[in-house]
Amino acid sequence: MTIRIVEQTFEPWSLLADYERFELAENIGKYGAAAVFVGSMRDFNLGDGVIGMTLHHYPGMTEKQLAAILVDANSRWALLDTLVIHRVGEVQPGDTLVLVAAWAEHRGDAFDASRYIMEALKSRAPFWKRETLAAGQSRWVEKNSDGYKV
Amino acid sequence: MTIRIVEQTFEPWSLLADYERFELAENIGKYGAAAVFVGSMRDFNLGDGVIGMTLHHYPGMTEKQLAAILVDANSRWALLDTLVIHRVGEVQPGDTLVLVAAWAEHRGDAFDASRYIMEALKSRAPFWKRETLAAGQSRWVEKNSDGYKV
Amino acid sequence: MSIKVLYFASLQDRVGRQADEFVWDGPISAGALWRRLNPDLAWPDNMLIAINMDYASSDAALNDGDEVAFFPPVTGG
Amino acid sequence: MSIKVLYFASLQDRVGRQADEFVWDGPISAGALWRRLNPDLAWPDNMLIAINMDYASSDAALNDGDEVAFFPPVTGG
Repeated sequence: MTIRIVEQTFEPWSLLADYERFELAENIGKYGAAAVFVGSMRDFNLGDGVIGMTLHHYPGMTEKQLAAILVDANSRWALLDTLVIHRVGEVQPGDTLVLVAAWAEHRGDAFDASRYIMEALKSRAPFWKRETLAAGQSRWVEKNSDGYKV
Repeated sequence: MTIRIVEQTFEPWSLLADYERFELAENIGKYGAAAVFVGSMRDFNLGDGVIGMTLHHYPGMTEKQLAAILVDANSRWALLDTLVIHRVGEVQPGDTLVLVAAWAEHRGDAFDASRYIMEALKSRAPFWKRETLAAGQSRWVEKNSDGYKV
Repeated sequence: MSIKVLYFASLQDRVGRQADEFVWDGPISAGALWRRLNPDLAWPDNMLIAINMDYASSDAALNDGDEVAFFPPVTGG
Repeated sequence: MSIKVLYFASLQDRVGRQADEFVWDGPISAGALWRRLNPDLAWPDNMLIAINMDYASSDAALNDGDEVAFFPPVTGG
């Protein structure tokens, strides 16, 4: 169970490769399923071009809430490991904002848990986005989409 | 929309990094969500140690069914790209068996599609597993789990 | 008419062959083809049938040049 | 008693401060604390409250040394 808040650009796929190599070495052959979600910054939102974003958070509470979410997920599904990495600070379109991964023996658990963690993060983890629009002004993102509709 | 049947070990994460770099370059900033599933060979099944496996398939039909599954998924959700890679031949515990990925603007579509593709693959794509047990004998895997229960 | 018949996985072991070439005059269904080629075998539980690489039912009619495959439930992924 | 108060995101802009230090005698709820510190502001729609980094309701009672945070709906991920 790993949580990281990072201030620099990160490449999710090489990070996952390293994570499996160093953190899951003892579990190779044990997990049959890894379900992963990667959220990236888009260059448009609500009909406007977006050229940059600042991700704010509440240091301490963010980590505490993410840990509680992973504890919840581990109590609900049979998981071998869970990982959440979230970016903060100045981000550019295309940058990875969030990585969620769940490893399990069976795919149902991994799928359920990765989605649960992501939705819980969206509703409970104290992060806030401030977008800089192509037109020059900036604005707070008011609320997240619910994840179940387009 | 990409389908590959591969006979050699593949590393799913570096493959995803390359895929995004070369196939999704034009979509950077367009997709906000990537949902990925990686299935690996476990070293036990149905209470028995498993030391190896042979993955058989029906060349031609496998690709045709996978393509139909991806067309289905693309008709049901708003997706920017989909990828399925499946291993065949001799595999070892820990080897990646399958990689499914879906890219979308929004996470609901990516999550739904990746799970749908994986479940459809499990029920419709003509692959068959033959396990070699630690005790020496080998056996055909009779049926897949349903993916929604442990 | 000429029909290419394929067997996969445990069904290949059971039948003892990988493939058959079937030459026949007149209408025949996929199920009747199976029984004709394997008269000594019971109908396998849960057997799946494909005609030209699409799933088909046992009463689907065959045409000249079709490729018919018989196999057990799939177990990929 | 002494309470540390934090504001985040759009609420920080609205309040015009990042933090307050509140010293007080006797019982007070998180909601009453907000109104006392920001008497000229309407109660923000959908405002979230945390006490010691756990979510809390506006009628939750505060204790000496608590850290209280006020912020808008979260938008991470």
